[in-house]
Amino acid sequence: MPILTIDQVMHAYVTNQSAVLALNHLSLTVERGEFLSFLGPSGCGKTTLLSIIAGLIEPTKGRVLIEGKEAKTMRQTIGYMLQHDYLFPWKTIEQNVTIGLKLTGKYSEKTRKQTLALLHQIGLRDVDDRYPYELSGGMRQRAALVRTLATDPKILLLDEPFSALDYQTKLKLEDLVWETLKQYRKTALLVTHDIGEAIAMSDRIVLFTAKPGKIKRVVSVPDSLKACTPFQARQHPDFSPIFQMIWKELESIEQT
Amino acid sequence: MPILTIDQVMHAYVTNQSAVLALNHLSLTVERGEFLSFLGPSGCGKTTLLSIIAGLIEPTKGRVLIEGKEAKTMRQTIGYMLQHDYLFPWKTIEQNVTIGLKLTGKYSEKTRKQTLALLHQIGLRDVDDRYPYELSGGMRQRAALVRTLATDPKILLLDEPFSALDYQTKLKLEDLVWETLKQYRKTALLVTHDIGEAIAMSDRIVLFTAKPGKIKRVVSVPDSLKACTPFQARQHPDFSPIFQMIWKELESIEQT
Amino acid sequence: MNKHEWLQRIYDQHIAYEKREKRIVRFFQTIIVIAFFSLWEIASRFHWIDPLLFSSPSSIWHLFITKVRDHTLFSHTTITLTETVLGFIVGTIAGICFAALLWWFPRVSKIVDPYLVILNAMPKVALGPILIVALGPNMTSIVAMGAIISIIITTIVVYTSFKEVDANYIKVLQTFGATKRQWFTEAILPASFPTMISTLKVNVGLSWVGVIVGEFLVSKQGLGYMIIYGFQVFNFTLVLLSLLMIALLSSIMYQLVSWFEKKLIKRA
Amino acid sequence: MNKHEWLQRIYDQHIAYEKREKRIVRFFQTIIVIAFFSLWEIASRFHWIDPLLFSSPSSIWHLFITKVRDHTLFSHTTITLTETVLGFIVGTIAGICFAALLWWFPRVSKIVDPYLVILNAMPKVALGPILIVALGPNMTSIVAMGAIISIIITTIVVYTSFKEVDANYIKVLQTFGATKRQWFTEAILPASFPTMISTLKVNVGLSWVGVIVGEFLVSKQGLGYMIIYGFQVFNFTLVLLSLLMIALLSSIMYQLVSWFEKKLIKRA
Amino acid sequence: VKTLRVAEVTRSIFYAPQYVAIEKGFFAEEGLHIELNTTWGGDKTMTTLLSNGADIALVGSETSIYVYSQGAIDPVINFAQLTQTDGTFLVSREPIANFTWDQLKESTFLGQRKGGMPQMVGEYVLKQHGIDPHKDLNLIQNIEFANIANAFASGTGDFVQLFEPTASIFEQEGKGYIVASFGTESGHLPYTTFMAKQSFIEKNKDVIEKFTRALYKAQQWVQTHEAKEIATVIQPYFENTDIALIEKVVDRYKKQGSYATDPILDEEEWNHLQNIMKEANELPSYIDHSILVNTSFAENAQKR
Ligand SMILES: Nc1ncnc2c1ncn2[C@@H]1O[C@H](COP(=O)(O)OP(=O)(O)OP(=O)(O)O)[C@@H](O)[C@H]1O
Ligand SMILES: Nc1ncnc2c1ncn2[C@@H]1O[C@H](COP(=O)(O)OP(=O)(O)OP(=O)(O)O)[C@@H](O)[C@H]1O
Ligand SMILES: NCCS(=O)(=O)O
Ligand SMILES: [Mg+2]
Ligand SMILES: [Mg+2]
Repeated sequence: MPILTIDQVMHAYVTNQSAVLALNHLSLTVERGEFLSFLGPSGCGKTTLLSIIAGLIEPTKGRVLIEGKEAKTMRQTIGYMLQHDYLFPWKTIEQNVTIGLKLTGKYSEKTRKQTLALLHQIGLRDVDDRYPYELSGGMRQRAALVRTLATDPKILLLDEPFSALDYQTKLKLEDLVWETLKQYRKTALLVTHDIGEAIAMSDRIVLFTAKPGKIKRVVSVPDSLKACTPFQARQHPDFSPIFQMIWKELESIEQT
Repeated sequence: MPILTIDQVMHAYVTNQSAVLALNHLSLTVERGEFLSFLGPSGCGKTTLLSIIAGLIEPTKGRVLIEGKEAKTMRQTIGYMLQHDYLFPWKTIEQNVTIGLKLTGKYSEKTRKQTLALLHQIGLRDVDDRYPYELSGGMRQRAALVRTLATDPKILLLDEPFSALDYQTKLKLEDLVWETLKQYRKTALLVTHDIGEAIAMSDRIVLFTAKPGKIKRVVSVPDSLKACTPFQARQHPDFSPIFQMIWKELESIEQT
Repeated sequence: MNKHEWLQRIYDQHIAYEKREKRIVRFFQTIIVIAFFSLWEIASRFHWIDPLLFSSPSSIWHLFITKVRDHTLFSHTTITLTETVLGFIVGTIAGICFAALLWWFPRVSKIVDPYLVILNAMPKVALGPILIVALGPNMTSIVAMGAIISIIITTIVVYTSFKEVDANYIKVLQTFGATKRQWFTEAILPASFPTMISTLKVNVGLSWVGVIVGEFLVSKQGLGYMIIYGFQVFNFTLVLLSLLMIALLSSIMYQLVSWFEKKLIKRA
Repeated sequence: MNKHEWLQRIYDQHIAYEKREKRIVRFFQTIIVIAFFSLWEIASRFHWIDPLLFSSPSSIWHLFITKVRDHTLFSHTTITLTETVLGFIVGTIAGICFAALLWWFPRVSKIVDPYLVILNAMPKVALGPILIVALGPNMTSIVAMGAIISIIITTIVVYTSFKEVDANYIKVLQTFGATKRQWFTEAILPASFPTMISTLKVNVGLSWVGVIVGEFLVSKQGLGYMIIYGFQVFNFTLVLLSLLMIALLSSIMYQLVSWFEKKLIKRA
Repeated sequence: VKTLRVAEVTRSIFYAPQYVAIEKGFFAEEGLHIELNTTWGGDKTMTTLLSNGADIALVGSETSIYVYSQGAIDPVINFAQLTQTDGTFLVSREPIANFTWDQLKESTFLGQRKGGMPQMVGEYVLKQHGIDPHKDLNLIQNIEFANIANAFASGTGDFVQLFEPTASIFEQEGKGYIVASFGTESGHLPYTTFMAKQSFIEKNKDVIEKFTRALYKAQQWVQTHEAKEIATVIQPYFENTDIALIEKVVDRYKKQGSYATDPILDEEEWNHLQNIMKEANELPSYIDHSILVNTSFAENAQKR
């Protein structure tokens, strides 16, 4: 059974001025452990789709099933990471990364220790009692990752998690996230604008058309690239052709 | 005679707490028509250097000569473009792009026409009477480029002009800026964090050490890459080796 | 059913829902007004509250009609409105000018800083009597009271916003060799426009406070005068009518400024 | 000369310059105070101004000493301070509670919106007499005046900041299945903390205004009473002493809140 | 025509002769134009006069004593008296058939604010009747003038000291009952007087004389006319007040002789005022009649 089934999902945003279709007849299945990237023009509904999968908004039409059950009832199995870290500035790093545990009632000395261990493992040492403003952008995004992973979700939704970082930090974090997810065998959906990032990190890339979002094409990444870390993949000879192909595909989407 | 000579420049920022050295014994010469990129860790003094060249701040020690004259007296020959567009939100696009002409007293029907023509040529049509908030990030950055070029400066200083844009827009603008500068045979200094961008756009790349900024190494880009547009260069087989080399160089700078 | 029809139906549902919501809100708003005034009327009729002290909506209404007929309400209102608008304009403009001065001369700003703090913290209404001594028992004092109450806070807020203008706008101007005067007219002033407009909103309220307090002290006409005089002759209907007029007019002025703000700031 | 010595020298030059600058500023500040008070004294001595109306620094000083000796100044000040602090606390807390209520029940917020606008625009000082009727001629009325003047603006400002809390913080909490109550305690409330603290600064000033106006209306003690009594017996020295005390105390309270603000908000 | 700026302490039927003088054209006959400004409260009125905001002030004579004892360079001189008794009444919450002042003992008494003439006369009268205002009853003196009536109406106090027309309104509405007049108890004293700065008087002797003459005419007119006629004349100054009420109040003041019949402020009245102030511990120092009162204008006015 696929871990995630998106079945004929449509979503319309209704304001007092008009009703706008954001997602149009969208269907997709994702297998356990897969890493998918979503690429598409701005405003094509990628964030909307993630919110629906996370059970935060209800699709106007269609269903989203996680392990065969309604998404809304499965919130606990999902971790969501946003573009900016959205660490709570008034909480210490420890309080920030354990908030999920507390809210879901999973907080115990054991889970707390595990979470802090993960924090250290990911390269954040001696920051437990610091406040977010004392950390650099990259460190904050790492803490946000730990917060998301702390509740042990089965599916990770990553909404442009690297786009606010500078180039080198971003490349390094890509590797880190990729390795962490592989290690814990998580299923992940990544939204990005960076074609290179999509190719480097994922198993399949879903290309969206412009408003209303619809799947234009699903591109499978060659096994040769899948095997490498994102940084290596960017240097791999197979990288350039697939980059060119996706670039042209997106160009054609934007022109329509 | 080189168009720009930086001669043993040192700069210290003095606050009530301490004096911090931002630039340390920096020397460099740039020939007319050259395109240089500055790469280096955050806070190493790149923006400081540009401000000194633009004559906006006086170096604590050393001299900057433009065509052999003191930088402070040569402000008119320099165009400066910042990370964000800094278009004035209360002015229309036309008022924004012609403000330099008005302030330098070069405003006339002729220069106005020329500037608007450049605006159109660069892909901004029918926006003369729009306000900046009505434009997308990429369009705004283009307008900022036109504003900078309008006064016909000899040297262009570009301080991370693409870093706030999304990936695809950025690649497209790189090409556009590169072509425009080549066409008008401008000298340009580009600050960036993106190694790929530096390689793709420039003739030489200057690597800075961390605080205080000092030139670690100057890398010449192979002619094969110089000949291509930035987009093509990124796909070029010669790209990857030089990228790897610079990456390692920067890694080593950051570790020290 | 095609996509457009489907969207249209969703939209219609939404609009229907919104309409219902709006009706509910309007309903309760109306209920509150009606309940308030009728309870007041009934309580007054049945002497649950003292009609002498709390009057009643009907007597206020009758007085209102009488005073509209003989034009006296109009003249009192005009006086107070004039004073408020004048106080408001003087306070706002003077505050902005002071702010410009402080911006232009940073050393002056450093020097006067502690005095500004004191003047700002000082409850200006306490200065009323001094104003009478200084300016005499006339409209000037009242307008001055309306102005003085907003001048310091305007200075501080506008000056702060001048200082907070993104230095990069100045940097852009500097690269074109702009003078300090041009920094001000091309960047500082327009960039602070939104702040200035929102100070206006505060100033409207303050000017009303100043003028009413001023009219309490000296006046022969105006809504503040009507209150004081109403007390003197123990005519609370008059007092309450004045209070209602003040509430009405100050709300209208406030709404005008808000509307003005929305019109001007949409591009920020 | 090595790099460190060089930097040290630059630093020393800067510090020397800063010290000089600071001295100049202090100098002018002192000059202003001295000039102000001595001009006042001289003008009063030489009858350029009416010493009856404007008193003189020396008489104020003598009165101050007398009143400190017989402890009356202390008791008046304590009364006013107590009222102000109480009014301030009541107004602030009640305002925050109302804001929480409006946030929790969006429909209530829509319903009361126009009434809030009216109440906000209304010059609250005009309500003083109504308070006396409602609460009696005692300290409660004065504290209520101090509270009422800040309650509406606190409600509005805090509610606005509740609404402006970045929705993504809520999104983060939602992904962990948080309840609405948890949204409030975990995100809305702490995120609005800075706004609340800066409302405090405004409220300090407003409470002073409310209490002084309140003391004008009913009081047998307090700095506002000293002003009124001083006027009644034409002892302007007493009036000015009270005004100076008010200026001093309100500035101190304001500085306390500012200091508190700085301590708490540095992490934002 | 000479314009005179007059600041009156409050707008009250108690000052009926002043409005009569304006309305019946007595000032105009003397070639004077009166610009009347109400500066609510004795403090503000006197401040207005001192800061040259008015030429003439109508206010209680005690203010001139306060000002003088604070060391005024240019003292304020009383030159014409308008009212000669206190203007307040004792109002009780419950009707009392046979009132005696003893009944005030142990009660809560809502008096006027400290330092003002009504308060001092109030205390004096109580003492005259063997009552110690600070021991024998619960005295409330902390409420501002305009708010005393509503404090009583909203339930504070058993007795209250009120001006007109409030006292009559209370009686009409059954809120209270006038049981005594402080005016009849107080004896004659300069309760409200026209005054001006010495320097102004010296420079404008003729104007002051004309002013006093016009006032005297009005005082005589008030003496010789019915309350009803007086009420009709002064009604424009009391819009929103029922004419019947005005008439009633005028009548009450007229009957108890509150309106001075001539502008002369004699020495006896002056000393009586100072005694009352002294009793109330508000007299800074004793000031001689000759220093702060100038009766020559009033005397001249009477001669013609
Ligand atoms: N709350 C909302 N109300 C109304 N319209 C909305 C709302 N949220 C999103 N939309 C609209 O729905 C469309 C899809 O939005 P969405 O945020 O999902 O796009 P996206 O693909 O994530 O864009 P981006 O790449 O810029 O993040 C957009 O056109 C947007 O304007
Ligand atoms: N106005 C200033 N006052 C004090 N120190 C400053 C000032 N501007 C910059 N600095 C310090 O000088 C150093 C160099 O700053 P600069 O902005 O030139 O770096 P940069 O290389 O442009 O950094 P980035 O890549 O983050 O833009 C930094 O350590 C910075 O903290
Ligand atoms: N509401 C009046 C405020 S103040 O300016 O007097 O402090
Ligand atoms: Mg999105
Ligand atoms: Mg920089």
